[in-house]
Amino acid sequence: MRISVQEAPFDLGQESAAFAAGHRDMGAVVTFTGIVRDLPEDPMEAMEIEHYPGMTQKAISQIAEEALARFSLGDVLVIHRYGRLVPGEMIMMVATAARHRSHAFEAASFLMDYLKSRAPFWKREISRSGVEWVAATDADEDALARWTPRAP
Amino acid sequence: MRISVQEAPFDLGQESAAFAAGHRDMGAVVTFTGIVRDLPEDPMEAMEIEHYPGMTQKAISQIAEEALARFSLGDVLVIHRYGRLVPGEMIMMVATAARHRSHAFEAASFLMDYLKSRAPFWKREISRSGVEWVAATDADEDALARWTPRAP
Amino acid sequence: MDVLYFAWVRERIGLPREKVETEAVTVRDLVTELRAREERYAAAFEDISALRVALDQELAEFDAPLAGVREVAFFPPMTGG
Amino acid sequence: MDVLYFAWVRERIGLPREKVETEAVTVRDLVTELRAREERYAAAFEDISALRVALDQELAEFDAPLAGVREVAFFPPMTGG
Repeated sequence: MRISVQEAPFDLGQESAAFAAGHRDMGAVVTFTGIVRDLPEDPMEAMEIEHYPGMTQKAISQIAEEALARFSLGDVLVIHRYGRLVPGEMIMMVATAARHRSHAFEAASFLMDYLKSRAPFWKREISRSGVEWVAATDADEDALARWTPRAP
Repeated sequence: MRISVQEAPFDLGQESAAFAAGHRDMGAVVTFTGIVRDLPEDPMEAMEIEHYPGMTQKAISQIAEEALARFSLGDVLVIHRYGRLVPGEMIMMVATAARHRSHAFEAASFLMDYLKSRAPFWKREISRSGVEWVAATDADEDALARWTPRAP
Repeated sequence: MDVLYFAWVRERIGLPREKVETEAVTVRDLVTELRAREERYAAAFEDISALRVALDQELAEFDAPLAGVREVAFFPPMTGG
Repeated sequence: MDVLYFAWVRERIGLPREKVETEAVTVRDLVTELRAREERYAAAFEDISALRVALDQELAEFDAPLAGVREVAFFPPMTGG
């Protein structure tokens, strides 16, 4: 399990290849990458991501541990950036390795749902007309409802 | 949409990075990679993948077109190898780009379920004790049942 | 018409493809003809529920008509991905 | 105890963290005290349902007790990923 909270960009290609190569005993590797959308009509000039330094690493580790406990996984990788990002830049990635594809898919989806609403990051969009905090959506909160509590 | 049926290895890192970089207008990129498991206790020496050359490209294209029609996707990539592979080698990958993560995840999962049971590939495992065709499982067939027909 | 065999169907029959002259109306009729040929065909087509068929490179049912079809392929359930 | 503010809570209050001396029993009591301080606190804590709280860097409920807590953080719902 590797968790990295960092300001610097990461190399998706290198990270994906290294993660998969490190898990030759697993048949399935899933990655998710979140990107600052670069839309021609979009007035957004940059995205700024604030986080809670003392809590971020710990919160993500808890989410990753929960994924390892829920699914049959070989490993988990989470990289999440903070600071100023321009459109087209990668915000974050997760990778999961499992013997069976359904576990790798579900675990990656689980990680994303929890990172979205339970990891202490806050995004704001900077455009010529001003600065606006990205609002959490009901859909993001609802996504967590899929993951019913595990049986004890 | 790019479909490649090839004997040569592919570079997961390069393919993932190029695919994501080519879709800066999409917020979410999911990849799945299938790997020949490399287990110390496994007597398998190699996996041989046979396919139906005249049909393979066409069948995968139809599956990819169906994914594009069902989900809100920016793009789809499928690479699938055939021939002789040794443990640890990558068999295939898919990548999906979408504005919303749920579409990218679902489309990648859909592609995998259909590639598994509807693309004309047949795997056999070669070990010291002999050669055995990999059997399709009920679970693979059942996985297709999740994808109910689209409303007309 | 061209008849193609893949995976263990190919192995049991002992060849990857052959030309077949037939008046069979459906795939099922063709299977009945082939099965009657020789033991190796009977072995390959023993359990039709374990087989899949493609007509001109599209998956089809065993009840599908053969009229106009140029290429028939028989194989076990696919194991891609 | 240290009280931290993030995102628009930080902006409304105008500072990222401060020391607070309090006898508040629960988070909710602390919010009531802060709200009474100044207009900018009242604005930040206007709608508690739009806020989240962490006690010693763990998410908590507004009814949670503050006994033994060294760090309280207030922020809007997270938008990671």
